[in-house]
Amino acid sequence: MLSVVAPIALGVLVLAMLLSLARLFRGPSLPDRILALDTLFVNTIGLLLVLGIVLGTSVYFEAVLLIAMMGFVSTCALAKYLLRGDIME
Amino acid sequence: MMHLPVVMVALPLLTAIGCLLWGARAVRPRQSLVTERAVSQASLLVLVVISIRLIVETAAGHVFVYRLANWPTPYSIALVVDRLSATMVALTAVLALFVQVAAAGDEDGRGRFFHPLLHLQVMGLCGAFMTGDLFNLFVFFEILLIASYALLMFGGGAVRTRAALHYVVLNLVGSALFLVAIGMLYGTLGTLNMADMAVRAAQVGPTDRPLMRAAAGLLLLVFGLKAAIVPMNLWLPPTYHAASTPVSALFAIMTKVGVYGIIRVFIPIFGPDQGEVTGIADPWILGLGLATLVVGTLGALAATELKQLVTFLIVNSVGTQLTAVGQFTEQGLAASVYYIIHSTFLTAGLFLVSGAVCHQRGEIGGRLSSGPAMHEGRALGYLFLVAAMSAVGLPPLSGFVSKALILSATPPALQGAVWPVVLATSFLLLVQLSRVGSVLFWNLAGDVPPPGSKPGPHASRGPALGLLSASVLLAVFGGPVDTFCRDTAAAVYDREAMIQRVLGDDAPTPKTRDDMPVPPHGYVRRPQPEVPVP
Amino acid sequence: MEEIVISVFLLFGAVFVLLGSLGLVKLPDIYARLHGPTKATTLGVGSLLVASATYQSTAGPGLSVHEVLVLVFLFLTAPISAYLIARAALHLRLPGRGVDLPADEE
Amino acid sequence: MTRWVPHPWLSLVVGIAWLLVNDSIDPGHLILAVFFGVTIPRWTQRFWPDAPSIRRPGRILRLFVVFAYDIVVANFVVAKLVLGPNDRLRPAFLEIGLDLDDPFAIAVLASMITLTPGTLSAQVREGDGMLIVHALDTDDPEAEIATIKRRYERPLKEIFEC
Amino acid sequence: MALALIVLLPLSLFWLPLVGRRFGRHGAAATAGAITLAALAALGVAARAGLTGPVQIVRLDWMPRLGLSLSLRLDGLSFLFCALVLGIGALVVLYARYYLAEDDRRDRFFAFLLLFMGAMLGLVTAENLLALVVLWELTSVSSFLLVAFKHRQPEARRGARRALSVTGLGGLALLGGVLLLGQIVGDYTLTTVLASRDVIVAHPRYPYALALVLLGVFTKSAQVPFHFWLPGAMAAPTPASAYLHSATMVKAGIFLLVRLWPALSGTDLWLWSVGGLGLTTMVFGAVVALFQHDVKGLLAYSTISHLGLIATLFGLNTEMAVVAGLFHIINHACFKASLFMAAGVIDHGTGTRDMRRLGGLARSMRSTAILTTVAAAAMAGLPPLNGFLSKEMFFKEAVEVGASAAQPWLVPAVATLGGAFSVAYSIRLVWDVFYRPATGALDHDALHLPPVGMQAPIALLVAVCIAVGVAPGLVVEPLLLDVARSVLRAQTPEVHLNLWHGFNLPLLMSGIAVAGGVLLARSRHGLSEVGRGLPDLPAGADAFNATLGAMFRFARWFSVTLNRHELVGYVVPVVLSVLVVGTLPFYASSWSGLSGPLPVSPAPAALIAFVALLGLGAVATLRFHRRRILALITLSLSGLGSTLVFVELSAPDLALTQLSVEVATTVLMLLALNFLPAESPREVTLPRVVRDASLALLFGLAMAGGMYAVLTRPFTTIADFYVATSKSHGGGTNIVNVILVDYRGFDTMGEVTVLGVAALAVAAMLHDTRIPRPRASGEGRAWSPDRHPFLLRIMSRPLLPLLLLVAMYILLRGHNLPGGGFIAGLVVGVALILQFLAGGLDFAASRLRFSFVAAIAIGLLVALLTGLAAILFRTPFLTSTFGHVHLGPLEFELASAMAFDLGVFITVVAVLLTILTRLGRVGVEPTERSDA
Amino acid sequence: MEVLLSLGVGAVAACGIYLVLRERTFSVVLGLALLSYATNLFLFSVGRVTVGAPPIANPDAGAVAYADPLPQALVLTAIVIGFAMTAFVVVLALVARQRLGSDEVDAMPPRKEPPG
Ligand code: NA
Ligand code: NA
Repeated sequence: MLSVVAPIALGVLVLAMLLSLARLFRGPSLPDRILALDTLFVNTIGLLLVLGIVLGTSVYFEAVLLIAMMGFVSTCALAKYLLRGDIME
Repeated sequence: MMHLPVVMVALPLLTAIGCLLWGARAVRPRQSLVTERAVSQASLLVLVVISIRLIVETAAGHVFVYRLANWPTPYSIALVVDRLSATMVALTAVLALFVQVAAAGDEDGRGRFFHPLLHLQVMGLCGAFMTGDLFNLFVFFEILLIASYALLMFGGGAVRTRAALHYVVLNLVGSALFLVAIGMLYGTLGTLNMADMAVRAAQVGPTDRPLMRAAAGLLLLVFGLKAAIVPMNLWLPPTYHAASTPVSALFAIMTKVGVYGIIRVFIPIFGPDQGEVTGIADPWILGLGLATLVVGTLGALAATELKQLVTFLIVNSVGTQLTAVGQFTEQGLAASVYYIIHSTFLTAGLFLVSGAVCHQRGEIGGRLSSGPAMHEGRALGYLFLVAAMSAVGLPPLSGFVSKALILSATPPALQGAVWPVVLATSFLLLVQLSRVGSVLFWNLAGDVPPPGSKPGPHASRGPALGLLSASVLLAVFGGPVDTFCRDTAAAVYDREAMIQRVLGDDAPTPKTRDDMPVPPHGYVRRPQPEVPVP
Repeated sequence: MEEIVISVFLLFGAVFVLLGSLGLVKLPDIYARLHGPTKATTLGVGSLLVASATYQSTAGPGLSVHEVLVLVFLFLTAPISAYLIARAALHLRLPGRGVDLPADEE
Repeated sequence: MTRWVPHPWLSLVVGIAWLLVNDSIDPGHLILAVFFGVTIPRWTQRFWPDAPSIRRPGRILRLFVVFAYDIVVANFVVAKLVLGPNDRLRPAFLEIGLDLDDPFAIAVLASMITLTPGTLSAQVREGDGMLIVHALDTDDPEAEIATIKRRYERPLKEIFEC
Repeated sequence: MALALIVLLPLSLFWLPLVGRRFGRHGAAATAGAITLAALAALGVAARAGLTGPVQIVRLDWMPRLGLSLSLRLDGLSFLFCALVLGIGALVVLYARYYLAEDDRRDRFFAFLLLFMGAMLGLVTAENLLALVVLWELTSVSSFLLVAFKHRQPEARRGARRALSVTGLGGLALLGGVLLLGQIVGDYTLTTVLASRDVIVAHPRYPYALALVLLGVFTKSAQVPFHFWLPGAMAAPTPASAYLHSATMVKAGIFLLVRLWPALSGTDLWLWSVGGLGLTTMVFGAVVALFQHDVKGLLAYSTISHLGLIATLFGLNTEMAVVAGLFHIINHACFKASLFMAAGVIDHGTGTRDMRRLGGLARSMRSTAILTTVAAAAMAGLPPLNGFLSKEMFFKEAVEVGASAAQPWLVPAVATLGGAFSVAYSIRLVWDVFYRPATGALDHDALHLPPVGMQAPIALLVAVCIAVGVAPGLVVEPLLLDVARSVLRAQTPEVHLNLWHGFNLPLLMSGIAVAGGVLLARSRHGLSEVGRGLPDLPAGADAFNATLGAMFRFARWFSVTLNRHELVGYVVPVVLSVLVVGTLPFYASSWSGLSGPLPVSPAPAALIAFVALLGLGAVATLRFHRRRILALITLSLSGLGSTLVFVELSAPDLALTQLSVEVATTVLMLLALNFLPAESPREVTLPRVVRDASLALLFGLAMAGGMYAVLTRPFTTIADFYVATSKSHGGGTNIVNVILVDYRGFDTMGEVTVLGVAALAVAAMLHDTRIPRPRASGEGRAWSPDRHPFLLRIMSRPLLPLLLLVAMYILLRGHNLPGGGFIAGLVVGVALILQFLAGGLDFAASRLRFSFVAAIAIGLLVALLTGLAAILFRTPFLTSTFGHVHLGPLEFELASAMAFDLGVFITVVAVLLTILTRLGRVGVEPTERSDA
Repeated sequence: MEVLLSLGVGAVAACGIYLVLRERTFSVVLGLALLSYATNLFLFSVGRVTVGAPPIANPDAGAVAYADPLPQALVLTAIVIGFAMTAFVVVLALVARQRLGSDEVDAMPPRKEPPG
C-alpha cells in the first residue's frame, strides 16, 4: 500500500512545489515572491519526509531540520531587507 | 626529522594564530605590531632553517613522503618533498623573510593583519609546493589565493581595489575550472594522488584519450592563469602594479606556483612514455612559453612606469621558465629550476628597489621621465644596475647563467624556435632597461631631492640588497647550484622512482568497485604503531 | 496497520501541503495568500512528520520521535515569517482586495 | 538555583528536546540532556534577559488542547476558502486592543492567531498596544475579536501574568 | 698564478679607487695606477717563461656541467693584448689623473676604468669561450658606465645607451654563436675549438655559428653597418675614448676574429663576410671622417676605418695578412691613443673640439702640435712611421688576394681609395687645428696649457710610433712573430719588417694615396656638399633608431591599445581557452570520445524536478539579474535545487552544507545590497550581449559534454578503501565525515584556514569603511520606522536555545551520521545571525563580548593542535585515534577526530560572526553632507 | 539521469558565465555563485550518481552499496571554500563601490592616486 501511496504523495508534493514556483515567478510583488520561496522551503520539507519513506532511510531528517531553520532565516532576512534596507542595524 | 614537511605548513599557521591572538589583546591595532614583527621574523627564520634542512636532506637523495593522518597512499594525502619541492619551499621561506623585513619598516602598519596574512600566504605556498595530492593542491591554491587577495588589498586605496576586484573574480573563475579539471581526472582515473595518477594515466585506453586531453588542457589553463601565461597574462601587470611594494615583492613567487604545477603534472602524469597520454600538451607549453616571453617583453617596452615595467618582467620571466620547461628535457627543466630561483629573488628585489625609487622621487613616482634626484640615488642606482643586468642576462650575474643554461639545454630541433626569441627578447630588454636606468638615475631635473620626500623606507634597502645579492651568489656558486638543479630535474623525470617512493613497494593496483568487499591486507594500518618510513 | 496509518497521514499531509500552495497561487492578494502556506502547509507538514515518525519507528531500529522537534520549530517560525511578510506588504502599501489597509507606521 | 538554572522551564524543554532529537534515553544521553539543559539556557540567558516566568503552568495544557483543535479546524476552513471562489471572501483587518503587557505573552498570542482559523497577525503596534490581524473571511469583526480575546488572550494572561 | 693575477688584480680590486679617495686628492688615480702597474708586473712575470713554448693555462671550474670554466691562457696573442691593455691603460691613468683633476667623481671613473681593464684582460686571456662571452659583456657594461660618465649631458646618456645596445646585441649573438660552436665541437675550451677547424667548417650549422660570432665581432669593432655607436660614444671623457674606443674595447672584436681565425677562417663565407665588410668599413669610415667637424668625431670615424682595414686583413684568409693585421693592431693602438689624448689636450686647453672654431694652435701649443702631427702622419701611413709599414703590408696583401678575383684591380683600387681618404683626414686634422690661421673664435691668451702629465703619455706613444717605423726589426719583430705564431702556429710565414722594400706596387699605391689625399684635402670644401650628405646617409644609426622606434610603438600598441584592463578582457580569454581545450580533443576524435560505453540510466521523477528547480533558478537569476533582490531570491531557488539534487543523489552531508551556506550567503548579499544600487541598468550594446550569450552557451555545452563524457565511462576508484575502513579503522560510520576529519583532514585544515583568512580579509577591508545608510530604498520609498519587528524580536529569543541544541546534536553525531563541525558551526552561526536580525547588531553584539578574530584563531588552534598532538605519539600529523570510554555506567565512543571537528566548529562560528558583524557595522547614520 | 544532470549543470554554468561577463559587480557575484553550483555538481557527479545509497557505513552492506564518498568530501570542501570566496568578493564589491564611486566592475578610480 505504502509503495503506491508514497509515490502519489511525492507527486502531489511536486505539484505543490510547481504551484509555489509559479507564484514565485509571477510575483507580482516582492513579498509575494518571498512568501512563495518560504512556501517552497516548506514544500521541500514535506518532500524530503516522503522521500525518506520511499527510500526507507532516516538520513534526511537533518536536512528537514535544517531546511526548516534555514528557510525561516532567509525569509526573515529578505523581509527585513524590504522593511529597513539594513537587515542588521 | 620525519615531521619537517608538515612543520613548513603548521608553523606558519601557528604563527598566524599567535599574531592574531596577540593582536586581539591589543587595544589599538598598532600596539601589538612590535611583538608581531618579532614573532613573525623569528618564525620565518625557523622556516628558512627547516627548509634548508629539507634541501640538504633531499639533495642527499632522500625523498620525504609524509602520509598525513597515517593512512597508506594513495588513500591519504601525502606531502612529497623531493629536491624540487624543497627548493621551492626554501625559496618561499627566504623570500618571505626578506619581504617581512622590508615591510617591518612601516608598511605593515598601514593596514590590519599584515603578519598573519603573510604567514598564511607562506603556508599556502609551502603546502602547494609540497603536496602530492591534486585536490589538496587545489586547497592550498585557495589558501594562497585568498591570502593574496587580502595582501593585495593591504593598505587600501581605489587603484588597489579595482585591481583586486579583477584579480579576485578572474581567479574565482579559475578555481571553478580547477575543480572541473580535478573532476574530470578523478572521474577517469579514480584517484587524486599524483603519483597514483601517473600510474593510472599510463593505463588509459584510446577511447579515454580525448577526455584526458581535455582534462590536461584545463589543468594547463588553470596553472597558466596562475602563472600569467598567454593568453591569460593580461591580469598580472595591473594587479602586481597596484599591490604595495612588499606585497608585490612577495608575489614574485606566485607565478611560480603555476609553473610548478605544470612541472608536477605535465612531466610525471602526461609526460614521456605514458601510453595514450604521452606528451599530451608538450607543443602547446613551449609555444605558449615563447608567446608569453614575447608578450612580456613587449609590455616591458611599452611600460611608462617603473613598477609596471617590473610586472612585465615577471611575465617575461614566466615565459622564459615555460620555454625551458616546455622543451621537456631534463636539461631544460634543470635550466628552468635555476631560472625560477634566479627570477624569484630578482623580481622581488626589483620590486623593492622600484618601491624605494617611486617613494623617493616624490610626486612623479615611478614615471619614466626626467625627475628629481633621490636621497639614496647612488645606492639605488647601483642596485638597479645589478638588477637590470641580471634581468637582461648580462654577465656575470645569474641572469646570464640562466639564459646560457636555457639556450644550451635547447635540443637542436627546437633551437630555431627558441634561440631567436630568447636572444631577441633579451636584446629588447637591454635596450629598455638601459633607457630606464638612464632616465631614472641620470636624467635628473635637479640636484636636490624633492621637498617633503623622505629617504625611507630604510628597511627596504637591506632586503633589496639581500635579494639582489642572490643574483651574484647564484652566479658565483653556479657550479654547485647547476648540479643541484640538474639532479632536481633528473629526479622529477624519474617517474618510476617517485612512484615507488610515494606508493610504496605494494603500490596498489586499481581495483574495480565490484571486487573490493574487504580492505586488502596491506591497507590495514592500525594497530601497527610504526610509521611508514619514507 | 501501521502502513494504513502512515498512508493516511501521508496522503492527508500531501494534500494539505498542496492546498497551501494552491492558496498561494489562487488567492487574490498578498494578505489572503499568506493564509494558505501558514496554515495548511503547517498542518500538512505536521501530518507528514507524523507519517514519517510512524514509519521510522516501525522500520527503523527504535522509536523515532525526533520529528516532533521539526514540528515545534515550524509552529514557532511560521507565524514569524507570515508576520514579517505581512509587515513588509503593509509597509509597501500593497493593496488588499476589499480591505482598507491599517495605518502602516506607528 | 536560579544562578544555575535561570529558566527551569526552558531547561526542561531543552533537556527533553535533546532526548527527543536523539530518540534515546541512554544514560549517556540523559547526562548530556542535563548538561545541555543547564548550559544552553545559562548561556542564552543574555539574549533573553526579560524572559517571563510561568505563573500557572496548569493552564498550559488546557490552552494547548483548545489550540490544537483550532489548528485542525483552521486548516479545513482555509481549505474550503482556498477551493471556493475568490469573490466570496470577505477579508478585513481587525484591530485588537491588547490586555496583555508581557511582550512574550503578546508574541505567543500573535503566533496562535496566525496558526488558527482565517486570521493572521500582521502587526503589533507596541505604541498603543494594538494587534492588527488580517481575517480572510469574516462577516462580524467584533465577534471575531471577542473570540480571540476569550479563547487565547485570557488564558495567556493567566499563564504569564496571573 | 701570475697569470691569474693579471686579470684578478683589476677585476677584483676595481672598487679600490672608491676607497682610494680617502688617501688624498689623487688617491683614486694612484690606486688605479698602482693596480695597473702591479698587473703589468704580473704580466711580466707570467711572460718570463717565454711566449714561444706551449701556452700557459690556469683553470678554475665554474659551472662544469654547462661547460663554463674560468680558465686563462697566455700565449702570444693574449700577451700582445694584455700588454696593450695594461700599457696604454697605465698611460691613460696617468693622463686622466690630470684630465679629471677637477672632477669630484673621478674616483668612480677610475673604478669603472679598472673594471673595464679587468674585463678586457680576462677577455683576451680567456681559455673558455663561455668565459670569454662573460667578460665580453662585462666590457660592454663598464664601457656603458664610462661613456655615460658625464650623465648630465643628454648626448652622453644617448651615446652610452646606443653603445650598450649595439654591443649588447652583438654580445647576445656571440653567446649564441659560442654555444653553437661548443655544441659542434663538444667543448668550450679554446684549445679544443682551435684544433677542430675541420669539424666546425664541415658542420651544417657552421654558417649560423659564423654569422652569430661575426655579429658579435662586427658590432664590437664598429664595422659597417654597426659602426654608428662609436661616434656617439665619443661623449665619454677623453681618457676613456682614448682607452676604450681606440686601443682596447673596439679591438676586442678584432681580437676575437684573430682568436677564432684558426677555427673559422679559410672559407669563402669567411672571406666575403669578413673581408668584404672590412673593406667597406675601411672606405666608409675614411670618407666620413674627412667631413667631421669634431676632432673626436674625426678620430672615431678614422678608428672605424682602421678597424675595417684590420678586419679586411683577417678576412683575406692568408697567413701574411694575419701578420699584417696583428702589426696594424699594435700600430693603430699607438697612434690613435696618442691622437685621442691630444684631442683631449686640445679640448682641455680651448674648451672646444670643433675644428671650425679651432685653428692656429701651432704657436700656442707647440709641443702638442708636433706630437699630433707625427701621430697623424703615422695614421696617414707616411714613412718613416709605424703606420706606413703596416699599410704597405696591407696594400701588398690586397694586391695578392685581389689578383685571384674576377676584377684584379678592384681590391687594390678600393684599398688605395681608403688610403687616400686616410691621408686627407689626417691632413685636415692637423691643418685645421694647428696650422691654418686662427679663426678668431678662440681667445688664444686664455688657453689652458696642458700639464706635463698629459703630454708625457702622448710623447711616449709617439716615440713608439717612430721607433717602430724606423727600426721595426729591432723593436717589434720578435713580439710580432711570437704573436703570429700563437695564431698561425706551423703556418707562420717568414716575416722581415723593413722600412724600405724597394719600389713595388704597394709603394706606388702609397704614393697615389698620398697624392690623392692631398688633393682631397685641398678640395674638400668643394666636396663638402657631397660630404654634408654623408653622415645623414640612411646609415646604421637611423635604421637602428627607426627599427627600435617601430618596436617601441608596436609594443605600446600591443600592450596598451589592445588591452584596456577590463574584467571581460581577462575573463573572455579564459572562456575561449576553455572552449579550445574542452572541444578540440573531442573534435579531433570526431566527437567519438564524447560518449562512453555505458548506457544512460533513467532519471527518477524527483530528480527531474530538482534539476529543473536548479536550472530554473539559474535561468531566472539570469533573467532577473538586473533586479537584484529578485535575483537573490531566484539564486536561493537554484541553491535549493542544488541541495535537493544532493539529497536525491545520496549526499546528505552535502545537502546540509549547501543549504546552510546558501542562507549565510543570502544574508551576506542582502547586507551588501543595502549599499549597492537596487537595480542594474540595461546594457545597451546588442553585439556584446550576443557575444556573451554565445560564449556562455558554448561554455555550458562544453561543460555538459565533459560531464556526460565522464559519466558514461566505467570507472575504478580508490574510494572503496574508505567504505571498507571507515568504521573499522576510522571509528565512524559517516564515511564522508571520516574522510573530512581523518583520511583527508589536511584538506579540511586548509579549508578552515581559507575561511579564517576570508574573515580576516573582510575585517581588514572593512576596518575603516563606513558608508552612510541610504535614507530610502532604491525606488525612493522611505524605510519603515519599525526597526525590529515585534514578533521576530520576541520569538527569536526562545528559538536560540533550540537552535543551539540542534547544533550540538549535529556536531556530536557527525562522525557517524550526517553532520559534523562545519554544519554545526553554520547552524550556530545562523542562529546567532537570527539574533542580529531580530534584535539588531548592538543588541546581539553586546551579548557576544569576545573578539571574533581571536575566536577564529582559537578555532584554528584547536584543529591544529589536534593535528600536532599526533606528533607527540610519533605518528604523522592528524593521525587520529578512537576508542570506547567507560565512565561508570557510561560507555561511549570518542575519536580524537572529534576534537579536530570542534576546532572546525569554533572557526566556522567565529568566521560567520566576524564577516557578518563587520559587514553589519559598515552602515552609519546618514549625515546631511553625505546626502549631497 | 546522466543526460539530465549534464544538461542541468551546463545550463547553470552557462548562466553563470553570462553573468560573470556583465558590467556590474553584483551580477558578477551572482554569476560566480551559479558557476560554483555548477562546478560543485560536476565534481560531485564524477563519482557517478546513485539514488538512495548515502555513504553511511553499514557493516552488513558491501562496498558497492554506497555512493562514492570521496567526491562528496571534496565538494564539501569546495562549497566551504566557495563560501569564503563569495564572502570576500561580496565585501570587495561593496568596498569597490565605496572607493570607486560606482559598482561597475571596470569603474576607474575617481582621481589620480599614486599606486604603490
Ligand atoms: Na513558515
Ligand atoms: Na552556495
